[in-house]
Amino acid sequence: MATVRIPGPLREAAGGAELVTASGSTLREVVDDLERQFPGMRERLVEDGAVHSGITLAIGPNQTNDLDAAVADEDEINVLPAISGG
Amino acid sequence: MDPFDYIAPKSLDEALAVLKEHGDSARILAGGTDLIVQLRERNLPAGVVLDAKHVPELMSIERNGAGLKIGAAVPCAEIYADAEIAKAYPGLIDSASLIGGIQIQSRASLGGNLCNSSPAADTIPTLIALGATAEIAGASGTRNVPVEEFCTGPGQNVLKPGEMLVSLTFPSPAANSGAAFERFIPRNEMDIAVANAAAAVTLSGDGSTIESARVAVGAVAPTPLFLGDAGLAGQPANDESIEKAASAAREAAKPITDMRGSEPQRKHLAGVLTRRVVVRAIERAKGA
Amino acid sequence: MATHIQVSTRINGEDVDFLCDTRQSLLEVLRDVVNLTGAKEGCNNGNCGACNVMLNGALVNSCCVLGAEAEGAEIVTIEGVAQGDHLHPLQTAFLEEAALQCGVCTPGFIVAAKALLDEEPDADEARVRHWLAGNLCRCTGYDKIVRAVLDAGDEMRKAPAGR
Amino acid sequence: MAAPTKPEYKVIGTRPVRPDGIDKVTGRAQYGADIRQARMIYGKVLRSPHAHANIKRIDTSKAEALEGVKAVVTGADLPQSGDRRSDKSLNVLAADKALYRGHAIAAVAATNPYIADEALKLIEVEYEVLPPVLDVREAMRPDAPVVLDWVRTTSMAGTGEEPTNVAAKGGFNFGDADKGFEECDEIVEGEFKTKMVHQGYIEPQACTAMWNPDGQLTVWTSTQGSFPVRNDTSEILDIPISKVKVVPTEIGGGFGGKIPVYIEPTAALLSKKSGRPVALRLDRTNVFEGTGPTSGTSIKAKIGATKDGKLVAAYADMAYEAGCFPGSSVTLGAMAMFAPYDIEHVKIDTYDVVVNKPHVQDYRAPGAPAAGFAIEQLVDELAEKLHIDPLKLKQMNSSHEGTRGPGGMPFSRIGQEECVEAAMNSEHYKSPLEGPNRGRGVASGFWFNVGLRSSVNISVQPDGTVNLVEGNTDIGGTRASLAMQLAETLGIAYEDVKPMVVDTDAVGYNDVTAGSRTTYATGMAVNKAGLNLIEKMKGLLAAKWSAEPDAVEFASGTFSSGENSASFREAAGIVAGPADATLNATGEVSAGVLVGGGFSTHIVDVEVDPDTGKTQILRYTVVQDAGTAIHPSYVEGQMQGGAVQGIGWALNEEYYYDEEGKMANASFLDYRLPTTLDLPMIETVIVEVPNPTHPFGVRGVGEVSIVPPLGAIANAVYRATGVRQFELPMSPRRVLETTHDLG
Repeated sequence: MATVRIPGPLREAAGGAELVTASGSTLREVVDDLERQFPGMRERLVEDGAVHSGITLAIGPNQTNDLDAAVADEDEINVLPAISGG
Repeated sequence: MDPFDYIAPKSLDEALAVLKEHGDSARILAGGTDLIVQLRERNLPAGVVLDAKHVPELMSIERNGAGLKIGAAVPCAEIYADAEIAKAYPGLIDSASLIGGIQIQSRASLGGNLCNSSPAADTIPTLIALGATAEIAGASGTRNVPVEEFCTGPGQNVLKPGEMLVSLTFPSPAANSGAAFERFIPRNEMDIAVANAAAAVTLSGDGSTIESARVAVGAVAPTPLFLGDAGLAGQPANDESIEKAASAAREAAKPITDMRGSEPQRKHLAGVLTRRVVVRAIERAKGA
Repeated sequence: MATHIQVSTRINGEDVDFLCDTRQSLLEVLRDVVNLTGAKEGCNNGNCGACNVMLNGALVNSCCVLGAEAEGAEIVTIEGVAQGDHLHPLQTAFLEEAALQCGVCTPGFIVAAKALLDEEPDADEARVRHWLAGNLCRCTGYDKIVRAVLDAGDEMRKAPAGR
Repeated sequence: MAAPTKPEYKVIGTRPVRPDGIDKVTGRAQYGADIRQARMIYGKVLRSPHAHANIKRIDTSKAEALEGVKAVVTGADLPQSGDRRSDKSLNVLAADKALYRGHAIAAVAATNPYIADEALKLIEVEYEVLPPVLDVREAMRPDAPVVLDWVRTTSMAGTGEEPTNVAAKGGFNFGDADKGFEECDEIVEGEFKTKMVHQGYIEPQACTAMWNPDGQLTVWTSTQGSFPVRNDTSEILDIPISKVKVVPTEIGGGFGGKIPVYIEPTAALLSKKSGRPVALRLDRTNVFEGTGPTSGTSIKAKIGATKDGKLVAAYADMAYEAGCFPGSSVTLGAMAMFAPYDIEHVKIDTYDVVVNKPHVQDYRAPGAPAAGFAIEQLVDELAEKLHIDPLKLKQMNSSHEGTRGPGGMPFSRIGQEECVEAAMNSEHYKSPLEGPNRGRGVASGFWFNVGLRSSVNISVQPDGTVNLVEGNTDIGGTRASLAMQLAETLGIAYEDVKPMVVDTDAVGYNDVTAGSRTTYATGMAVNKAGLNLIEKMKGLLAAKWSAEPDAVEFASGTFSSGENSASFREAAGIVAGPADATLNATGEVSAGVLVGGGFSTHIVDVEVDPDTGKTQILRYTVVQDAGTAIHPSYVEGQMQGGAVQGIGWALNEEYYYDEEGKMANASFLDYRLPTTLDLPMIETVIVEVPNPTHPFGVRGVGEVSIVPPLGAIANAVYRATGVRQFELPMSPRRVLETTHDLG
């Protein structure tokens, strides 16, 4: 089970928890599991089949907006605000 | 930028004839570092641009027993490269070597700086302190105007349509005299002065007393400001006298706040710079 | 009114005649009439030095000179600094010292620095910094530019023929 | 902690001359304004004189009637689907509202620039002037005039109901900041403000567009991203992407400011209407008023530590101006702010705020310098209060591998500790600073590596040299740094690689040259292409040598199998033959959005004139982790250039607005970039802690060097004067007014 760190504004939807666990071998499956645990979470994270334009996801130290990116059990997943520019 | 005619007369008479014909619509081009930018950025109206750099009187440097005469369009770089001028008029060199970068100094002239009549001009306080006189030619002959009376407002001066500045004449420096100029800018080069000041002093033979002085400050009023002797004449050449002159400069300053400086900052700097230039002028008078 | 003027001049050692609008600056003439685009427009009011050329032996901002003023003049631009395929020591030093990043200010710096070193190949750091204060560079922080000019000065003192 | 030893490289770490160097020292290199096309005409843009105004009417008929005018366009010529055009499109040409002074309203193309200027004067625009919103905190007030009536506050929690200038609220929350502050023995806080500043690239934006009758559009332009320009132009003009070819010219500086399109769609429309190639070039005032600078900011911050110097808790409230459309770098600023430090309890609130100024753009480490100005002064104040050397305090609290970094994800191997240690051991820091009115300041800073997408093609030439085709425009020597990585990969000489930057039709997609990513991410693509080529050659050699494919090895530039061995060049001859140049390979990379991280610590000595408030930089040292320095000269150049931009920002640069929202200093005369005479040599110390996410350990080096100077100089000015500086720039005027009672 990967660990997901829930940012402040989404904690209410996650029952107030900062850290939750979710299963899945890709980000998409992790999001699916989060939705099972906390209904309504998916629409905060995904829109039109892609990562929501308001956020960015990170697996360990690496940010990625690829929902098919592989997730391992020991990974920590962070939900970040969207990044403009760079 | 509206179209204009370019004319490069070869003599003063020819130049005056062009001015007579075109009156107000003629613009005199010396180094161009102000004029060309103003034509471009402010759409300054011009029917004719008269290039003054082929008129011998405006491009020559003459010396005689009475003093020094510098043509109005002689570039600053030529002035400060002149070893004799550098020795006799170090205050002038302070100014001429500060205008813009090297690229500007190779074109910009004392006459152009004076005729542009900016309150913050880098040479005008020095010209005033050195007692320079402006020689103005027009259809009805030539007249001479002390530089302190030349500017009448920001970008305004005593030149009438049909007239042009020909040269600036400096009296020979007296024995035991010295002059200095300093400006304050945020960077170390390339800026317009937040404030500036120039002083010329003549000391008694033993160096103890200031016999006469001329002080001017810039960028603190609509025109460069002549402070007369700033209370220095007849006073001992000491810190107390200098501080009084600085105080006089602060009092006389009536600056505005804009993107280059604030009113209180400029008043304060008028005092600081006056103190500094009087100190250096005294040092130079003493031969230091 | 004559809005255009015929001008005869010498640029980089060659006679050049051109017809220009009296409003055109020397920079515009070089770039748009004569097609020498090495001099660049950075500010168009004499505050960046990217348009530097030599006019009758003096370093000028060509944006603050009228094209008409070039009549009878001798002009040297960045295109005239190298002799054939032989780079000027300044050009070599700029390459070896990595004294350029984007390179758009480089022509102005090389023309300006050449004007200094031709007269004073022994110019020290303070002199070089003072001389180049009218040339803006936003990429390098000037460190490597100043070093390159000092190195080129060394080179020119060693081999004056290289000028 | 000693930096890990790096492998022996042959090319990496040397200092060759850049491939484009000769063209750039002889004046031959072609920049944006150097493009010449047959029958080319000249475009000019009419700009709003008002910061905020409704546009009631535009009449272009007189301009169109002027002899020599070939085309006139307004916002009405841009396609619209839905309620309104996109922000990008509205920024290119306004619709019914001018949102900042300098906002493009209309454009003309004429046979010469003077006629184009005259035509602009003939365009009649009727404005209804509205009160401008110019200050970030003022704009947040509920009673402030609303700049864009469609903006609602968005956040992860949802979208607001009321029209507002606060376009987004966000932030981070780790641990429990309230509880953390209770554990602190010493807490310091302050409110810091910075003004809008510009990237200040020396080359103004310039493009040439040619719209052919077959609908094919070609745009030559000076840009950091030819592919993004292609995409944006196609989107704004609503034409197929395949109809747009962008040819990148050489680029005269960007620093983030040459990413968006400002003029390309307009030039394209003018070309379409006139049937002629149209050159559209900005002047310097246009650049200041009409392109995107970086945000003015207001940051309230607080940090606390135990009495033995452990940083425990931090809080920041950060409001950044977005300019006239949403989208500032406040989130990046928030992520960078506390990154150099290992702090358990952190809370940050962020606000993205719309004001009547140009829409902000990235500027070197966007968002981070302003954050650094705040945090680095607070850390310095803590060090003073706790009687701990400021670098020692940094050392005690440095982030390291595993520290929860920006946004919460843990850092991989990073070099903050090594940088601080190198700064402490530097000759500069060990030399005492003496004399009156002088002070020394230090500061650290963090910036990301942006990964994103890159693709390159390589092909072997008949003589065994290799052409490298890439799509990232070269702003600061990346042709060299990429060629060096390919040479290293292939075991050949740097001189045997010929890199070239090509147009958008000629290579696969590449993201912008920005975000410290080109040497890093395109370097990864180059390395992959090289490895792919080697694999191909192994197979071909195996056939020639009658060996099994996996029996051919490649090491140190030599292929070998049993008795047979060949250098790269020999191998190329064997497998391809002298006349055959079909041997080629590609490399692609899609790296994470934000990956790895670069740290830097700066030391500065200043002297402040007590009479005038003017600060002189006496000595400056930049210590930075480059991972692996590919071309050390260009790494140093990035360190020095960023530091000097930071010095300019700290001391003199600002958008100086009047009450009507006009920038009063929109020229290089009064927008004061540092000159040679304002600076000493900039000393550099390159630290190399290899980046585990890159095959050669590269970290991007382009940006972090601008982060520490603001705080470092503020700390030095404090030590020189005894007065803390809470606002930028620390101009002579501000320092004088904060250190003197001027009555």
